Amino acid sequence: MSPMRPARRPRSEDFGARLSFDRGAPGRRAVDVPPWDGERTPLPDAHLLRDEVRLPELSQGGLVRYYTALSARNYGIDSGTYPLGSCTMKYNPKVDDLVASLPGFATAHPQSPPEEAQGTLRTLLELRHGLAEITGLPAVGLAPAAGAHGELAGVLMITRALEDRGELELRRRILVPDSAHGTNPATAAMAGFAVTQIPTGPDGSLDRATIEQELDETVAAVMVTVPNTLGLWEQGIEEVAELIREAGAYLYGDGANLNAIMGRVRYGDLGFDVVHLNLHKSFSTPHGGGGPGAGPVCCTQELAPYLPTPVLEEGADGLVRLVAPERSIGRLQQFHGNVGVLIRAYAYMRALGLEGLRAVSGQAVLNANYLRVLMHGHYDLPYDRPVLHEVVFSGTRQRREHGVRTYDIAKRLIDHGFHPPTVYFPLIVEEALMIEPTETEPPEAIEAFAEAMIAIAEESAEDPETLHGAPWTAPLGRLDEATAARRPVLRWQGGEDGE
Amino acid sequence: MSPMRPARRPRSEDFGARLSFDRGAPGRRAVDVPPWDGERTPLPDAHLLRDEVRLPELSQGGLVRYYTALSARNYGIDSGTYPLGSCTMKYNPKVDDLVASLPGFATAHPQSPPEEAQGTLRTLLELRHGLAEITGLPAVGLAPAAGAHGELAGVLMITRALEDRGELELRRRILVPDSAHGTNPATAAMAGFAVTQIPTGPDGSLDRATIEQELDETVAAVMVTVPNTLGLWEQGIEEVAELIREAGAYLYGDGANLNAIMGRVRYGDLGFDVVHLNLHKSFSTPHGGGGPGAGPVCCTQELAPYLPTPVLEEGADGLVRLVAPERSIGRLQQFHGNVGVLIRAYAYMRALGLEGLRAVSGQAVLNANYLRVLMHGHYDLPYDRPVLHEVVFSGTRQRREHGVRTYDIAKRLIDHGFHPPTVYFPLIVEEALMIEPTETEPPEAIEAFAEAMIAIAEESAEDPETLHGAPWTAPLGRLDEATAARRPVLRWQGGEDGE
Amino acid sequence: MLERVGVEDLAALFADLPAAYRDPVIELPPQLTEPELIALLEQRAAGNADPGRPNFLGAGAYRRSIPSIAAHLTSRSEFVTAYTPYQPEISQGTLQTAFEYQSVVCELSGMDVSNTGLYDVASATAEACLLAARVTKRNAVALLEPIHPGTADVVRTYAYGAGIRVDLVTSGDETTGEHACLVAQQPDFLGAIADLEPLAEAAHAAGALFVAVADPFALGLLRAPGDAGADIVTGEGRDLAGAPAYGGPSVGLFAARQQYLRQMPGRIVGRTKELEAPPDGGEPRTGYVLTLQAREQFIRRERATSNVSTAQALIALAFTVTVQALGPRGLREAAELCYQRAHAAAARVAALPGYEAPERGPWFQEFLVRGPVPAATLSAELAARGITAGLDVSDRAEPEAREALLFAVTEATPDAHVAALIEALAEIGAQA
Amino acid sequence: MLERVGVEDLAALFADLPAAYRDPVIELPPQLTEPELIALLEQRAAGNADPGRPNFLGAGAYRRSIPSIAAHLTSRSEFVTAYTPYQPEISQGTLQTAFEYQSVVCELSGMDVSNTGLYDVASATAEACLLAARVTKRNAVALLEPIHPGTADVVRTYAYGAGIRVDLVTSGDETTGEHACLVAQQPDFLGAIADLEPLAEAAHAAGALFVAVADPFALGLLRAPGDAGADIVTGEGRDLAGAPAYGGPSVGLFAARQQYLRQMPGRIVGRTKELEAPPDGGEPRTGYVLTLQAREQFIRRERATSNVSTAQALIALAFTVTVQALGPRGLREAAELCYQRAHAAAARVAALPGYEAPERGPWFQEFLVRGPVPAATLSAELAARGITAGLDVSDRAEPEAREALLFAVTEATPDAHVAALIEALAEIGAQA
Ligand SMILES: Cc1ncc(COP(=O)(O)O)c(C=O)c1O
Ligand SMILES: Cc1ncc(COP(=O)(O)O)c(C=O)c1O
Repeated sequence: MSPMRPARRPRSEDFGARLSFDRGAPGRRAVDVPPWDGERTPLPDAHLLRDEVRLPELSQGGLVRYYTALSARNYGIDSGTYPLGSCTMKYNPKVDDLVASLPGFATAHPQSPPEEAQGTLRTLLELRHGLAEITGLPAVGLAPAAGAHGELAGVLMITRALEDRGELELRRRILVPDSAHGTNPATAAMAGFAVTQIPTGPDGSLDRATIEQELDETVAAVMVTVPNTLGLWEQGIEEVAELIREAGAYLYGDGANLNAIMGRVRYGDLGFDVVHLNLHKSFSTPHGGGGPGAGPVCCTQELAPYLPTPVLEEGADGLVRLVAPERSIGRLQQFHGNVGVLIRAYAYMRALGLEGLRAVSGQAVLNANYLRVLMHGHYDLPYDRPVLHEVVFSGTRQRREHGVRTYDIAKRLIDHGFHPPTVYFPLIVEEALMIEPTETEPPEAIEAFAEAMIAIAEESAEDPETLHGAPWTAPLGRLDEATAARRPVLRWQGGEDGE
Repeated sequence: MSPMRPARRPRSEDFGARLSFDRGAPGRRAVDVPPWDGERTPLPDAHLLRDEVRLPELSQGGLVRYYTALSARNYGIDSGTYPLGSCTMKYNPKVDDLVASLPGFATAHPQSPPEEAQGTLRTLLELRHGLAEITGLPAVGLAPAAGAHGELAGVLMITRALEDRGELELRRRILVPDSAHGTNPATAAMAGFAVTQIPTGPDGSLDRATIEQELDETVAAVMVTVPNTLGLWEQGIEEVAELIREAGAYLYGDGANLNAIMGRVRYGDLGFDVVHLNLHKSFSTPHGGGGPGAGPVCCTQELAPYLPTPVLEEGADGLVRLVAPERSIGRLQQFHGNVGVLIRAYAYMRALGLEGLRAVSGQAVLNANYLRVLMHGHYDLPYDRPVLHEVVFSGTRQRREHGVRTYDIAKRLIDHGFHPPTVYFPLIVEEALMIEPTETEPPEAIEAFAEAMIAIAEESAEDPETLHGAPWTAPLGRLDEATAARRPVLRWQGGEDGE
Repeated sequence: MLERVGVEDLAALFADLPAAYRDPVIELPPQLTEPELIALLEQRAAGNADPGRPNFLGAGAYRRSIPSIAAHLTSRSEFVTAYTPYQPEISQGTLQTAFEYQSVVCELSGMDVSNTGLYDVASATAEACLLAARVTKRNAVALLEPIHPGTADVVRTYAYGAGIRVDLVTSGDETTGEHACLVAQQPDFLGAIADLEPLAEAAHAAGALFVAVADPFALGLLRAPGDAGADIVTGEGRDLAGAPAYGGPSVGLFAARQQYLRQMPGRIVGRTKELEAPPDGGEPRTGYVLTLQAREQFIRRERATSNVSTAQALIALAFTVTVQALGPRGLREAAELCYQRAHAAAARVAALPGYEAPERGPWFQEFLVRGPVPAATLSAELAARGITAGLDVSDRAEPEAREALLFAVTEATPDAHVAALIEALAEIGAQA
Repeated sequence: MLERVGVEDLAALFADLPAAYRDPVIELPPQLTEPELIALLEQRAAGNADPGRPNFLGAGAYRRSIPSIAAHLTSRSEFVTAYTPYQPEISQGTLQTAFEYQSVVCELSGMDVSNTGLYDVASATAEACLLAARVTKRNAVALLEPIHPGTADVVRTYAYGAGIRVDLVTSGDETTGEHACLVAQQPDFLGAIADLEPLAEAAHAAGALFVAVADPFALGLLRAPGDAGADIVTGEGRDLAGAPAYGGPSVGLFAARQQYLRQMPGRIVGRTKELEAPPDGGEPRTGYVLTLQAREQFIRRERATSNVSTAQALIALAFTVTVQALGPRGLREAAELCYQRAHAAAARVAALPGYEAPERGPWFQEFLVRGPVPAATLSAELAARGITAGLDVSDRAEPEAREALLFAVTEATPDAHVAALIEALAEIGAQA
């Protein structure tokens, strides 16, 4: 019967063609609004008021079915292995969500007097202590909403410090490795600096010679990612730090990859001046399909006066308060940061303790290396050495020999039940496959992933067509991204009906 | 490419073959237990203690992925139309779950003194008032955990009443229509009565002649479902009630189908002595894949003294208490009933009010009739008349002409994206398709369902093979139920490994 | 729609209803919008005791530490909003989780087979008595004291309908040839750990079945009743599923020896295979189905083993997730922690001048407390101090229960609550 | 695994780390098990104000009635545990909901295009200023008072890096040829409803863009800024997503006219089709993808329109569900209810002897209160009575703000709280 069966599958609905706006029917409602039985105050003048607003009209059941069906068209860490390099997609303990949503935390008003928010403030204070201990940097600002926001904070702090030193006019350059995440140069530019790219040496670390020659009195800072985006330790970073200090510049650390070294080495000890962390990666707060996150900045005493507003201060009266550092770069958000995320991160830190955090980095690194050896030989490994949190393979061989691109390999992984790794980053590795299993993937999952990758390597030799057309089993096939960009359709524009 | 594509679908995992017991690995844990740092009391004598217990060992992430994947292999009312006849699968407002889980309700201990449970007790008291109003029966017992439990309560109440009348030895029979739900005769038997079946007349109501001739001094009660399982009103039930009273027997009402008549007619007014309700149907508490539910019994003042323990009583001091009716049949549960479900039902009742409840029955009946006319002519309709909450078609034509059974039609509906209706019940309709859309399905869903049924009627003529083999698109194909019963495997028996 | 249906208004659809009784006057409170509803029920919930109030009640419901994932997974709407799994191809979630439940219950109880759960422990125990009566063709059952009065009462209710006599006995040796079964609770109603083996022997010697009513949490530590000779094991799963919610919903565990399988009440899930290989090739895959339905009401009708239909599937799921999250070591550790904390608390109470904690042999999580004042007074004095005392059992026959309250302390009872109790007791003692 | 990796212990994997700094001493509190963790954080949460305490703070965060389905749907783990949707074939849930969000934001704001959301309203407004500077090639911006000080401060922070001057102006006419944009808040920081059209005209007359910072909830009632001539609309979505959580996470709405599309910061989702027809035949199906990525940091690097990467997707989803659950009529009704309740409360306050509620024209949900005692005293007196007063704005320049507190009353402020406030104010007034 098999051959006939596809015919027996009724045409699958074009689910994406109908938005909530195209469902339901006029007059339907998901919730009612309480009536106003008091005296009616006349509304403001008509020219201040709006005409009809176009929004979907669905019953509650209709709306719930629509979004529930949408959720089924998503893949999360609870669905399976999600080895996005640089993104540290680890399992998120559910208890963290639970405690963050306790009514006492959830209903706290951001303008509350400190007496009415001590529970939150003390929790943040202890998180701050923990982050200072873990990074070896004494001062911490919790305001940044994400990693890039933390980068902006850090670079602006350096800017203001240079201003106070009277060297801001002179120091207009920031050195950024060619392996850096895009947010690094983008941030430098947002802060008004020129970006000079530093090449990566054959050992996967910064090319020392270039640094030495570029390091002059026009350099404001060097932004380094440790461990770097190749999953490798930045060799001799502590000496580089020394050079930078001598040159009168600052060493900025991108700490998004903290997961590999938690509890094993500290940025402060190595000579970093300021570092941002991605708590939504290393500290396991769920990523939510693109946030919210939290990107605290940790820095030296020298830079502490420049931290973004607010910072925490414990008064003699035992009350924790929010204050503005004297030379603060100012606020980064209207209020105090992504507090809900910070509480999750605190819960995560308390559940693990030092022991646990060291176990995390240990297992994360072990898993990455286990994957490295399992896949070894089947894909090119440009930097063929033990790695830390992630390993970056290259699809060049598959491309050269079989015309199969990393893009195809990624799509084929979907058919094998996995979320693909990060691809085409870092830019210095062609056809890059950047794989970060994280510590929460069990050995059998890493083995299954490696087997899938090996099977795909074989498929790329035997049946490249299958890879070019993949995925075959996803809710949708490959999408036309070119047309999407050429003729952008970015919002509902009115359409048919029926819930 | 199409023909090749199935080959491109990697072999799908036999998910069901590996239970949680077969996943994970020794030493993994999903949660830790706090250490005991106090003084250790010696454990009881070894012969009182157990040896190892065999349970799965999974990381928290592993366990969460396993059960999340399982949930994706389920179909609920939030997934789509679920027209199970007699089961009233309507959308469940989420707010009902929210309020039932408020800590004050959730943490109340069943042995609490009344002073510490007034919030719950007053809520139950008001629910009781509402149910008495809706059924027109003044006394209500909330203890039964489900419909069948309510039936047992009702029949035992009748038993005790007869005992007090000294007629229990004499009245050993209960009359039950041949269209009754299986729980009715089963309940009568559990209470020690003999069951006499009453045939259904051509109009879909009880055969009056048979009743009149069977009604004698050996009859304890007549159990009638109103509206009945054909979705029809029981013609002349009020006269039958009169006959039953004259015969000295009791009229028991199965109120599981209340949804059709809420706010429009009341059991008490019609002469019923005792009725059970299915709050998990009519009052929209979610069914949970097979409970929990709640099956309150409502009865006349005459039967009130026999209600199951406990019932609610409001004291002169304004306190609501749980008490035992003087001639109570006793307890049905160790404690006070499925309180969490009762609170949901209360919330549902309050959200709707009388207006809303009448709108529910109105729309439920309109929807069932809409479906009836849409499907009319495509399937046999043994009782071809306007219906109330549900309509019972028959697949006899398809079976006779094309050798397609109702079973096949049901399975094919799955391919069309719907949960099948109830099949082969009521027993008096051969190849029965018992369809209850409920009030929460929008017109377009009812139309889509009818179209699918009509398409299937055509398929059964053109391509019966497709129906015999259906479903083709579900997580699994048809299962071997015969072997399951012949060689029962009812528990994990040890197996392979790997999370 | 009205038009298509051929009526001009909704009323016309109800024409069959007797006109005399149609559209009666019904008094219900007015509709509430969602915000109003939430406000009302928050206010109601606040009418119960503060969830933070120290509470030492047990007597059938115990405070447990429930892993957060239990609520998380159980709230998946695919589980919550499904009906009983009549269509296995799209109900594997409910079916496979039920199979997990059956497996867990068998492991804990030491039994061969389990159903998917009944209403609660008491109704499950009543069903066990009915089963025993069916297979032994006897019409009396013996319940061993101390047994939960609620359980005994429910057994009487079911027995009344079935015409079965219920005898309360104080020793297994009182089991006679008239008895279909001997029922014993583990731990018993006053908290003591029973030695089940001699009881099983006594029952079997009389040709009766032995039914153990066991706390599944305690079975993390205590001998599996199956090993001790039980023929049927019932129990309450609610405490491991979530908060007590004033006593329900619950889930009644019901497991038995293989030979009673076809006499069991309730749903049973079995493992099987697809009838055909899947479209994409390969072997037929594994699936789960409701099985042995010939026992059930909807097929057997008046000859069914029970009338049960809807039970407590969602609570059974939460119970399963909790037990599996704890795992073999976690469950043992949690039970031991409960035992240690309860004994430490009891020792502190007994050390207070004027107080004693009379023991009836080894016990698990509940202990009797007799104070310098009558039980009722002690309870009232504690209430006045914002503490809910253990259950007053001073009306019971057991000598140890004289003027005693039954206190429960578990792994989840906060230290601060125990400290508050000790302080209050000392204060009351000093004033007595 | 260690063996397979070829090391004999974990330490060996960290050999690259400089020995001198390896394994430092780190002081962290000990590990907590889940029950201990929950107990600790419940205690912490209790260290905040009781959630039931009457609280009249607004000033950027407002209490809203959130439909229960918002939390229900947003907690689906497929949404919660996904990353930014880099693989559209298995990320349609995140992508299509983001497209719904963009559509809702465009409808509310009257703009042509929206991104998927930025960090919060203030950072979104700062990005708007940077965009304006880029397209006008000017390096000053004008912020119209009264504007939220937090918003102004964040604009300054971003402007500092970009070398942009920030002028606070008190009238639209102060916009000059130096200004890249005029930024006005709706309703303004002191609660008044601004007439945006003349402001837009003033800005455009000066060749500047007009940026409206609008409360999306108020837009259920108030004119869409797009109709009034706004070029960019920013706003805060947090209040319609859920509880304030001490101010974050939030979501910054950012919508603009079509011509600024390629200058927009942040992610944008576009609608497209499959490249090929599906295996089972039929037309290529509709899908959603991240688009116009050439603007973004990971491609453009130092020439990107912004450095933003991770934003606030999950909050944007909750915002979308709330707005869609309310629907067109519900949103209007809720906004009107808010307006009515706020005005009724203000009238009751103003009617109290010794109190006035100075108005600055029509207003929405926030009103100024001046009492018989200084603002600080009034606030303290209310606090002493268990009520959290409105924000003290007595230090502001606006004459109406002199010795005034800024009270917020919304559709979700319980009547009982307003009653308690009136009573307390009367009492304080009587004692003054
Ligand atoms: C190495 C690195 N740096 C910076 C970032 C930016 O962090 P975020 O996305 O939280 O802004 C990321 C992640 O995107 C990253 O992987
Ligand atoms: C008509 C009828 N009566 C009785 C019952 C039994 O109710 P429950 O399943 O709650 O025991 C049902 C549903 O199963 C029913 O549909």
